Amino acid sequence: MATTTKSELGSKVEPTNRKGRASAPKNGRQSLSTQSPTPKHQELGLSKEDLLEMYYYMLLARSLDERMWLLNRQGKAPFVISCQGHEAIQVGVVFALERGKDWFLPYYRDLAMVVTLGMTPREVMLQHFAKKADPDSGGRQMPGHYGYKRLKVVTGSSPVATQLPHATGIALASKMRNSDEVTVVSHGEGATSKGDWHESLNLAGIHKLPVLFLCQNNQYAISVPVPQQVAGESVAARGQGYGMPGVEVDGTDVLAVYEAAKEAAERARKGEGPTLIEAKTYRLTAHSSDDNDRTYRTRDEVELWRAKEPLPKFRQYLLDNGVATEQEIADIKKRIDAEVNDATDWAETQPDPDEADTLKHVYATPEERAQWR
Amino acid sequence: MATTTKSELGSKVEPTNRKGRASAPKNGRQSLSTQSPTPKHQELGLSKEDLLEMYYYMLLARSLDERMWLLNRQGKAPFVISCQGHEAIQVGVVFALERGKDWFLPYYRDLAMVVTLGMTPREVMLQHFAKKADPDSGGRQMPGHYGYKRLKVVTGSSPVATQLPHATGIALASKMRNSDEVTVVSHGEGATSKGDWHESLNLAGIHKLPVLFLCQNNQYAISVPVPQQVAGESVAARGQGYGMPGVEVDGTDVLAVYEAAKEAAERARKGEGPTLIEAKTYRLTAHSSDDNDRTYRTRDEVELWRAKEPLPKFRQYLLDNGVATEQEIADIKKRIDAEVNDATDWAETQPDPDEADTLKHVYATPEERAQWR
Amino acid sequence: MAVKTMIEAVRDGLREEMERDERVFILGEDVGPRGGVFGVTDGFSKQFGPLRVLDTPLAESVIAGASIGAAMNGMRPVAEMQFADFSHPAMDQIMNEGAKIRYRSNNDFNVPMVIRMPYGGGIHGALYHSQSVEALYGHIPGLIVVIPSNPYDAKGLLKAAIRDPDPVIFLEHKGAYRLIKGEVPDEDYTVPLGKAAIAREGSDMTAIAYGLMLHHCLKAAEEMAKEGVEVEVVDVRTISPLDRETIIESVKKTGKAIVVHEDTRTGGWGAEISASIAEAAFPYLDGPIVRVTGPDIPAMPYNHNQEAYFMPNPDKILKAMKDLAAY
Amino acid sequence: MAVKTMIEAVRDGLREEMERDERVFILGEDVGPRGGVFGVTDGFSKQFGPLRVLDTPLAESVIAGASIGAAMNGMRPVAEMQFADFSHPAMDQIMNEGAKIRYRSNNDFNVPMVIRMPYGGGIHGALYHSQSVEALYGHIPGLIVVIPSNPYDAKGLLKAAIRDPDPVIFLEHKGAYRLIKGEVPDEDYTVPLGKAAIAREGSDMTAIAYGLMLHHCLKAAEEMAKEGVEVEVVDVRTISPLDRETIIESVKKTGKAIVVHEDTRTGGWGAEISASIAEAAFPYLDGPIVRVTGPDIPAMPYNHNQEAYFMPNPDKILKAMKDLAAY
Ligand SMILES: Cc1ncc(C[n+]2csc(CCOP(=O)(O)OP(=O)(O)O)c2C)c(N)n1
Ligand SMILES: Cc1ncc(C[n+]2csc(CCOP(=O)(O)OP(=O)(O)O)c2C)c(N)n1
Ligand SMILES: [Mg+2]
Ligand SMILES: [Mg+2]
Repeated sequence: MATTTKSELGSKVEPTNRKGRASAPKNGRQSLSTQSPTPKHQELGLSKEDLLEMYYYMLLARSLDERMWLLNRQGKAPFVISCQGHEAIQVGVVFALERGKDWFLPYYRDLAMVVTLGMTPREVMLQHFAKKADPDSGGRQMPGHYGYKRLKVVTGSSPVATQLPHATGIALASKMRNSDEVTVVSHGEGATSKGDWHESLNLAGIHKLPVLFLCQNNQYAISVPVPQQVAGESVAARGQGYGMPGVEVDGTDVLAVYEAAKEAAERARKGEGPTLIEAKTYRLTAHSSDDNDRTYRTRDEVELWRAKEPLPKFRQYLLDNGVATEQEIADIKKRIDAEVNDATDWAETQPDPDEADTLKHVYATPEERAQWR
Repeated sequence: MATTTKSELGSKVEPTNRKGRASAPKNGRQSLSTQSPTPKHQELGLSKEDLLEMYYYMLLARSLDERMWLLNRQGKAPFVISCQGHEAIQVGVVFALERGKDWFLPYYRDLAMVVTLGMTPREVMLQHFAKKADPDSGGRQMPGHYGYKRLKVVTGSSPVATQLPHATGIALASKMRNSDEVTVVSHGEGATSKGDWHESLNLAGIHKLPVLFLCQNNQYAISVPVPQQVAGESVAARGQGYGMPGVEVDGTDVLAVYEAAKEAAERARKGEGPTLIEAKTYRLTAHSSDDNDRTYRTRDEVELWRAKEPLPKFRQYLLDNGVATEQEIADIKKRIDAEVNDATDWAETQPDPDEADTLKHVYATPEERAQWR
Repeated sequence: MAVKTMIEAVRDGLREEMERDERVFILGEDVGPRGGVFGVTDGFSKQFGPLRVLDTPLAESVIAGASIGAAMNGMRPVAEMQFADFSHPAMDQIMNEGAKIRYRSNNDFNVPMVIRMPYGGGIHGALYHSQSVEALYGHIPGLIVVIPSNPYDAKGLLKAAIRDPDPVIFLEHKGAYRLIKGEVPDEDYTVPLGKAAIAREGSDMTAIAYGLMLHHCLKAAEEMAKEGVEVEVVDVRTISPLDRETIIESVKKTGKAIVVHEDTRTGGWGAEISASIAEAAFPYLDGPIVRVTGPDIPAMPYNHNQEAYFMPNPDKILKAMKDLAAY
Repeated sequence: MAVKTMIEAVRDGLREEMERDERVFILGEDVGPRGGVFGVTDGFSKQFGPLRVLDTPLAESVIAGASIGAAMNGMRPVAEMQFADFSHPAMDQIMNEGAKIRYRSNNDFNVPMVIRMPYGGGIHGALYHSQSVEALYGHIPGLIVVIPSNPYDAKGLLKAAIRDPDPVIFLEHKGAYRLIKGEVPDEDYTVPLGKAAIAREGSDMTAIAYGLMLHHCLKAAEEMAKEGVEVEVVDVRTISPLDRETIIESVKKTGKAIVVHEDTRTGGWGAEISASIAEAAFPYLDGPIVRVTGPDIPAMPYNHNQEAYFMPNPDKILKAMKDLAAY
């Protein structure tokens, strides 16, 4: 359906096979802030290139996100929903899995996840502007409703937690075919209140399905804070009730998330079943461009959390551990700014979907039906 | 709607106020089978009369249940669903609460619960024959779908676990009115797989609502055994994930159930929140008269469990501890046989609902609406 | 009398009912300090406290189910589904429980509950923030389904719904929230459930609609008047139980009927209205019963071109009216 | 050719498709060793193993949702809802997910899934084991909804459904399971989705029905024939997308239409059929479009008198046919 050619869409990230890598040490859970004799990333078997790539995607997602807000305020796009504050979680998880092999069911905050999986800046802007060539839905769904078949990113909707049963079914199919592909399904802590969340974890637990349940706990569901959302101590604490590990991890620490996700992916691949990861962070923006968060949280609270946010923290780690120089980091920023500008200018001029196409793809056409096997 | 007069329906059990009673010792969890210096029931502050009443209701429910099967086989009633094996749980719980004050949301196995709450044998047979005077639904619902306003037994349906959100809402109303009434909601272990189960425990946990979630785990959901139904070790183990105690208790031991329910009721009344009780027993009959359990479980397994079933166990306790003589127990049986015969013969001759009434009570009538406040 | 928007009328109605009856309380997602995502309960949390304006977990089934329970225990819950598109997880509680409790208990229990749902599109809400759900709920006996088209009715019907002993699904068109203004009396009043209204008198054709579409019909009717065709416009107001009498009376008078709704066509509420006419007014009909509706696609797209393509509007309605008049 | 019951035809169809395509698997409650509560999958667990005949937890939403996921990952799930009455908790997954995935992904993803649901009453199932749900699912674009009326169609339509790239809701009338018998060929065949059938030819009146009601219509039609009125009986077979062409053709020929279904009347599928006729065949109509349906009550009661009172039957249909013929 895309009318835009691949080259136009910019360079793809080629699937990286990380199978060779040493698995994470069981002891590790230490955060970027604490210093250690051997730097954390070496313990985890991550190279300098890996780390720079991680930083690149975190900053790319942040920059695209900021640009989308700008375009929204300029009246060029009716809606934006943000990944700001979630970048470390999303990038860390993708690096722990196998791009091109594993399945991903993101939710609307997972911009950093999908760009790390290979959605290009131009494609991101196509979906933001709801253009014909938008690879997610051809402009049919709101921004942030990802779905990219080639990247094994499964189409998602707006109703919260509906992707969890799909992930469970995808993993069930993997098990039936004895495939060692893993399915990552992502959601917020508000989604844990839904019946679909429970029914999915129970089914995955019973059949030891290869699923990574990724809860990105940013402390709010729109305006509702965790104490009014989640009974009990935590989301992670519910894992054992479904016969799976419930792992709590600092969601502002990309390496800590990578490590936890790596362990979960290995468990899943070995047929040892699902893992529930609760990655804790903070939603740095309002819920969406339709929200006004001043009605329910103070600026002080927001500022407090800005200080702990993932990007500066990782940047500092790269410098402290001699992974990157100020110059290298500045170069990454420059490269990203150029990519974001290019993507914006280019996508804005792309065609809208045709009115008449509104009626298409409700059912398979007779031709599609005839070819279906 | 009942055309039958109260006296005809037989003697009511008057609400018993147990507030005065000493609360159960925290240490106690011992089963009827083990002997103790002071008999268990005295520790629990239960009198001889209480125990005989308990035994009476357990045996009454069992006898009514057996009679319903007989009538079904005779072609006099199209359907029967059983409480056999669950009597100790249901009677133990009711005795731990306040009849006439607390709310009960039973499920279709809760015959012993509703008779202990005051539904008479004649009324039980009216619902079994779907007669006009059936206090549950006037013959509209299948047998086992209880609902008796005067007894604070809330109308239930067939879809599993739908009563849990209702119980949560009833308890929310109690909290809003600062009433110290407690709500008991009963269900099987299969019901724990439903989204409604999760959403209800979460809401009750967040607001510390006065609910007793009673899971009667009889090891099967029709044909599906627990390992394919419940991920993790147990249902009780999920309690803490909702910030409430999860208590596992021997469901064939009426005093152990009474003790657990008593503690839960006291917690709830004190505003300390809900409790999840998992009472373990075994379904002694097929799922219902429409089921054939030989397709999925062996007779040996069933026989094994018959040996552990609640009635003989409690009978033995009464004898061992000098609570009742063989003669007293025989008298109870005689009295029950007479009541069941009377109820059957009487109810069978009662009128069916009128055809024309089929259209009634979809909405309030204009008169009912005018009187509504 | 003061001129209010739809959203102000709904807010006033809710507040007045909560002040009038302490059994009335609100529950839903973000209804508390946030005041609801559309601001309907703005300021309520302060005025009535967090328990009477309860921010629930993100769980529609228990929002509906707990409302049913609270209603059976003496309260008057007014639940909010943040968007009608998100009410599907609650359909079991609404359709199988709330709707059936009076009947199945042989009149012993009843459920005095209101569930408010913002519905409808044209607001860049895409597939999951634009749906119309009246046909799904309207099909369920035991439910009362209401759609007001103006501020006066919105407030009066909401008050009637809250004071009614049976469960009411109260649908508010998001596109009408701020767009539609009208006079609303200051004193207490109700608008009876189950009664349609004649929004415009006419002798040549009957147009039947509700919600935002009612206004599109009125616009088209004014255009038709310029060509000498007087269209009577019926505002259904209560989807179910449907006021067939008012509709049939009008069609008997005009001989022609056009039904308009935003929901997708097949099995939409226009089907019931059309079938009721075909059954009861056949000898009076001078032409086919026409439906102007959204197309049979899953829901309206986000892209503005495609969203506009989906939505019925005065032009599309006018064209259908002209064809029918010419029949 | 051998004479089979409906239930045997469904069982044979399922088994043959599982033998033909290893991607086909069954999931649901008690479908394993128990063989389903109606015995449809009797012996399947032994033949295909526990993973391909998966006993799920008691959780309809994830049964539907996991089927959607498995379908997107190359499998061909055939889910069973134990009773149609229990499919409501899955309505979000079925209506908002399964039905909308092809559309919302702009044709990148599709959901080759079948969900079987025993439906209908007259079996002492009371309010929650007797419901008809075709109008609820039929209203949702993106879903294909099928109701076979005889063993030949049951097997052929089920095979077509399993081989179809889009989600199919396959409704089987419980009262017809053992009651309705018919010849079924031994060799592989399919019956096309989306095509109605003429079950009986006639020139004076068109009766439109499906499922068990089709047989009641045929009985009534035979009675009418004795009085010289030849009723053409249309078997809808696919509820949605609806084969309007076959229905309209017949009504144009006969000039009179009667629609029969067991579901409650208001907003039932008869409304859509009637409205489609009123729209497209108006000039050919010689009388009102009549509906014979279940009454507008929540669902049929358990007591046999009241259950019988609810159910449409040949006598009720015959009376309506006579009145229409006399019009
Ligand atoms: C079923 C459903 N109910 C309500 C909504 C409206 N809504 C959209 S996002 C959201 C909050 C989700 O919170 P959380 O799961 O914590 O994710 P976050 O936005 O915080 O990342 C709500 C209530 C929805 N999309 N779906
Ligand atoms: C939502 C729903 N799905 C399926 C059924 C069919 N059904 C009735 S009882 C039952 C098993 C319930 O098992 P459990 O909760 O353990 O209770 P038990 O019968 O064992 O006491 C099933 C599947 C139903 N009534 N409701
Ligand atoms: Mg959140
Ligand atoms: Mg059980």
